[in-house]
Amino acid sequence: MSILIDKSSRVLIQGITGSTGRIYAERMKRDGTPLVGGVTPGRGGQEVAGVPVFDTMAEAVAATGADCVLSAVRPSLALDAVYEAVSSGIRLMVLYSENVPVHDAMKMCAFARAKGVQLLGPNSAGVISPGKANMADISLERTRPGRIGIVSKSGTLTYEAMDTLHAAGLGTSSIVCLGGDPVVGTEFAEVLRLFDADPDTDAVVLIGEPGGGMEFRAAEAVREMGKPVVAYLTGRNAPAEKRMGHAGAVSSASGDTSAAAKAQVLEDAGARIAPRVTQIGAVVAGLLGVGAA
Amino acid sequence: MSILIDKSSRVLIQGITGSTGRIYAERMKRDGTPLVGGVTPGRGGQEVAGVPVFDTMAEAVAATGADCVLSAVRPSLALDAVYEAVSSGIRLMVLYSENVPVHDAMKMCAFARAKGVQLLGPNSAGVISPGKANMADISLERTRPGRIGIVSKSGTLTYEAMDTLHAAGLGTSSIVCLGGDPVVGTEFAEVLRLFDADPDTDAVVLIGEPGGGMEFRAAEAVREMGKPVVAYLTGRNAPAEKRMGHAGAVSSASGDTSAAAKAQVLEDAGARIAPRVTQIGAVVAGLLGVGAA
Amino acid sequence: MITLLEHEGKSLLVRNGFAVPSGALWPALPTCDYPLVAKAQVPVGGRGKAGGIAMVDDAAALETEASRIAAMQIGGHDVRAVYIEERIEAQREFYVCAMVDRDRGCPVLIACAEGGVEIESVPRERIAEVAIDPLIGLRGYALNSLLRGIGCPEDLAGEMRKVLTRLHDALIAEDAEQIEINPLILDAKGRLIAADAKVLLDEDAGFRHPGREAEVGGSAFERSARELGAIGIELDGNVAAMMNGAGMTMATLDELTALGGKVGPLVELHGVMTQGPERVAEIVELLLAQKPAVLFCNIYFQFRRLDDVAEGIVSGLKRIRDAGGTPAPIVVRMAGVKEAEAREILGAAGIPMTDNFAEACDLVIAQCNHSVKEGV
Amino acid sequence: MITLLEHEGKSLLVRNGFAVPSGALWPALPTCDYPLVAKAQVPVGGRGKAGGIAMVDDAAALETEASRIAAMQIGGHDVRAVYIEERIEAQREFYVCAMVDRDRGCPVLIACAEGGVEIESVPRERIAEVAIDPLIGLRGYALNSLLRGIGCPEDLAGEMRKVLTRLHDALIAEDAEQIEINPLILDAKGRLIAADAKVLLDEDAGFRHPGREAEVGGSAFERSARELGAIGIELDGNVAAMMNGAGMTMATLDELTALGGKVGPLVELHGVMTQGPERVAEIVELLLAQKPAVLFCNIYFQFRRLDDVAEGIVSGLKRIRDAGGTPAPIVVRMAGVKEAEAREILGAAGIPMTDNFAEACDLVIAQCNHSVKEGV
Repeated sequence: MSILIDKSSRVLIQGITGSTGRIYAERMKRDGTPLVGGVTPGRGGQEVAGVPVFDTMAEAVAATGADCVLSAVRPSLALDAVYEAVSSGIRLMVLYSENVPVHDAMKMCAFARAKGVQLLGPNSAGVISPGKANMADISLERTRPGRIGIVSKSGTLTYEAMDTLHAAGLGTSSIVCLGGDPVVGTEFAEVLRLFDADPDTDAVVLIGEPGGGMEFRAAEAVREMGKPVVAYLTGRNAPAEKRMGHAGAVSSASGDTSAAAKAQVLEDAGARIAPRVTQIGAVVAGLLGVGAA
Repeated sequence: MSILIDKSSRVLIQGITGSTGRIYAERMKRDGTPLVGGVTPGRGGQEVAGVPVFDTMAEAVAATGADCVLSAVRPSLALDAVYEAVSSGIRLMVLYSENVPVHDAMKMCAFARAKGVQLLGPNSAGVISPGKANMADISLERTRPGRIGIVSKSGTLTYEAMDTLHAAGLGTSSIVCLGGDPVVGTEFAEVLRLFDADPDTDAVVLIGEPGGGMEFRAAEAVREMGKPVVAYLTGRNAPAEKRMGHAGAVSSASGDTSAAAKAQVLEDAGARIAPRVTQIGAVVAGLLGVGAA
Repeated sequence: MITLLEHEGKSLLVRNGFAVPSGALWPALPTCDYPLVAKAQVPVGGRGKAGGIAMVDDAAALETEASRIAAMQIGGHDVRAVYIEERIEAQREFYVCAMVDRDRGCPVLIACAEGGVEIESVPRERIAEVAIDPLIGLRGYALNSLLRGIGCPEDLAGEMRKVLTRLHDALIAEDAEQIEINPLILDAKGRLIAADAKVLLDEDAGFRHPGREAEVGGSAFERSARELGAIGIELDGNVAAMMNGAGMTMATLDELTALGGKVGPLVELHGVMTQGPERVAEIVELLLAQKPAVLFCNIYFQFRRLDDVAEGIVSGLKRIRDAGGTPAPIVVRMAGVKEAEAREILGAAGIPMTDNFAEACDLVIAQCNHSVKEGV
Repeated sequence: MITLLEHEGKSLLVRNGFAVPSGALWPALPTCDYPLVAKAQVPVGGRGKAGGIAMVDDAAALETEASRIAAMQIGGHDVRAVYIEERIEAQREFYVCAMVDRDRGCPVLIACAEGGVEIESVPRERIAEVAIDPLIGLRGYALNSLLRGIGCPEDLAGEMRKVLTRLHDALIAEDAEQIEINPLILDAKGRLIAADAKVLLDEDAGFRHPGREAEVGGSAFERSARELGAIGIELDGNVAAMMNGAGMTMATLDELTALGGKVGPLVELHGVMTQGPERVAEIVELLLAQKPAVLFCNIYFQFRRLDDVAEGIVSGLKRIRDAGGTPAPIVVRMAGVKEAEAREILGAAGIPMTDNFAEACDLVIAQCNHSVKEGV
């Protein structure tokens, strides 16, 4: 098993005829990801990487039975892309696009949540279940199938975490990147609960950062979980988060949202803290009593 | 048991200081319905029928832990009433108001669905679980607790159906009125599935009418149900439904939506048809092999 | 539901940003030159086939045709007015429509490259349709899908997008059930012009649109019922009936029909109960004025009060007698709130009452057969 | 994020329907009479305490004060302009603000009956706040709740409702992160006037707002990085570093700090990789121009190509040497796409490369210690 995607997923790429879309399509085909089609308005009937291109998400879903979509459209089209994808009946969406306006992000996240669609992003590096399906900005050849889940705000640090797990003799069940933007569609807590219910995941690595309250809500999930969680918080030495003028201080999300404060709350909830990114694998291995710790 | 509401529900009345609101409040208190408060903006701090009045739904929910609300506001306020109630975190809403504009109905139903709130109405006679809780336009003294569920588009025919069940020696577990308007928040199919899962319901009476496609979707639910369904379709002799000009004919909901056509589809799906409203109780009793059939 | 006449619909379109041909209500004339067209203003379709539309090339023809059309009746409706309009040469004709899909619970936009004909005659696969989620409104991707669906040429796409957006926005802004433009014509200058307008408005949204009032349609009986706050349905039967609730009204019709009765006219009390017993009396008078063989009152209240209805019935019958009339026999079935009080009021006036629907129907049929035999 | 100056913020308010005092940028003057007020235009708060606001009652005082303010520096910023404004007597002062709550993922409206003071100094329970669901927008019940929350008097409710509605609508229409009005004053005529404006705009929404461009703030180094399409962070250290991704940038800072290193300046490549190797070369030049003890390149690409980065590094170093400079030692850690190609390119230029983050950090620290010992 794994979470969110696997061999039975049916994947579309929105914007498949664009340069990023084509790279993803070729890679998915090469990696054995169940890519079933793509969407670019006005390009219906063409083919990319051997899969059909459709004009609309609705047509693509009807013709292919797709349930997942990776979207690589330009930021000005991202809101419409999410609205269209969510309305088409898919179950999971990765929005790879970055520099999406925050008002658009708020709207798309609210709509996806309203319709019960799991939206990763905007600015998400995606999700991969190694050896099964890859909807991520992560090369299959750099992954190793295994029993550790990763959920992360940062794409690049996910690569680092994977490498440290591999070095410790461990591999991953699924890797989920929530997206680097402040407003994203999916929370740590939701993904933690999915991993907790996944029979093929033994432990979860959480990679958080300063700002916002998502890690605090994650701590509540950690408290209820049966599986161990190892948390790494980046930005311990980051210059203090820029505050949005005076009003920021009175809005509800105030309080200490530094990496150190978050690490403390997660530790209090029962998570093991990896003090440095390069030590994540060793901490997990130590915790599980396996591998080359 | 029962569905949607019972003794553990915590009920609010929106518009509790209005004339309809007060009548409902007094009746709920008299009937033993767990009424915990009411909402009228600007009347916070007052009392009606011995329960506190709050200015906003959010305050009322926070102070009382309410999970259900009956709304009796004027039609021009209905949309805001639903938005506010749905946003406050309640689980079930009865919108008693009638003559709600159809555009408002579409918006409120979409929003309630998006947030996972069960909205009965607009123009719903409500829901009652006899002997447990009463959020309906139905007098407790005219009900008899029992093991038959009723789900109906029509308030008045619900009373008739109850009486015929009582005459046949049967009573009801819960009675659910979807609302007489064309656009309502909850479908037959959803309520049928709830009754199917309710251990204290043995059979379900469905009261439908001409127009729309809700009864066809109900037939799909009937097909999957373990419990018997008795359907009565009113309007067999009604003058043909007024069509909305030419466009009505090309829109998706076309086809024969007469009472006879619906009865046929429901019968094909396994429902027993009660040919006349006065025979509903006898048909149910005959089907269950009980009572004075 | 409020049905606008063509010229009213076009005023609505104009205030929502659409282009329409110049026009005026005869005897006024539009400011443009001949050729013109004279069109009957009626709240039903089919006026073209009925001869309600005439091409007029000069003043003489206009007067002749307008006078002729003004005197017509179309689909049972007197022509209300004659609309004189600029005649525009169409390069192409489209069909566009925004409407409320009550079954799906959302607005839909419909478009077709074949306009100017009855849309029912166009094969379904040539009609493009999108449903609009009320949570997000009309979005670019939906517009694009419509444009592709009708094969809209590239140079017309911008204008067509504006027209469809206006159509959607007008549906919402006007609380309309439907705004249909057929044909939407492309003129020689490349403009898209609404050459007809079929607009249905939601009367429940009147509070947002000061001055919006439902025009009372239907037969004289139906209009009278409506003026009393009730819903009247004229059917060709001899059993008059008064019920509460649409479901009960239909069920009563079904029940009596199943027993061999011929039902009509009917009244569904609807908002009448907020107006007090005297309003009920007026309904009783109205029903009895239709000279039925029997009047059936079938009321079940669990919230409103039956004693109000009983008083109304007694008062209605008294009014008729006071005016020297002889009311038809009456069968009363009432159940619910203040049932005992209602029975007492009726009993004092010599009117029996039952609380049993089936029994009451049998009584109605028996009374009906008796009345007919007696030649009442 | 784009921070508007007060007078820019007020222009935005005016085009969104707000009333503001008459004002002009000195040496121009507003059309109203004295008394006036002269206000420093700086993108930071605290100008009042710093002496950046002066009441002026005549032309002589105005010239004196405006000249004085124009020459000031406030919170590290040169005063950009002096705004001369009508002085309005306030009956009451309110605080109102619309902002994006990034954590809850929705807009919020905040209001307080105590305006004109720092909102942080007001007890939390006196501040009214509502979160706005993006699916339904600002609704009447939310407005009512705000009005009650600040105890808005009945006769002001209509105006206050309009102000709050405009504030919300402007937040959306302008793609703003925040629009704060403090104080919102009630003048003698009962009008609500925005006496100050703190506006933050979302630069990612520039495509919807032609002409909107982020003003490049920060230090000279940070501005240069920004002009190259990267994000520069000036920190007081001697290890320059170039990373991809915000997470990686923070982690590299953490890792080196944990090993005792002093990090800064930093560059996060951000959008640079779409610009080709020569842009990377410019980043390398910029970082080395800060005279660090060592330059650390820590890049992990799984989508973009490392060979582009390698070429950029080689080119940047060559440029410095061609210009007669001596670049600081460089430690390169790269992993991912085209890793072998990158290693080859760097190797040909005599630059070693590792794919191991931890090992690279150790090298950086060692090199740093060595450089410092050598006095480089």
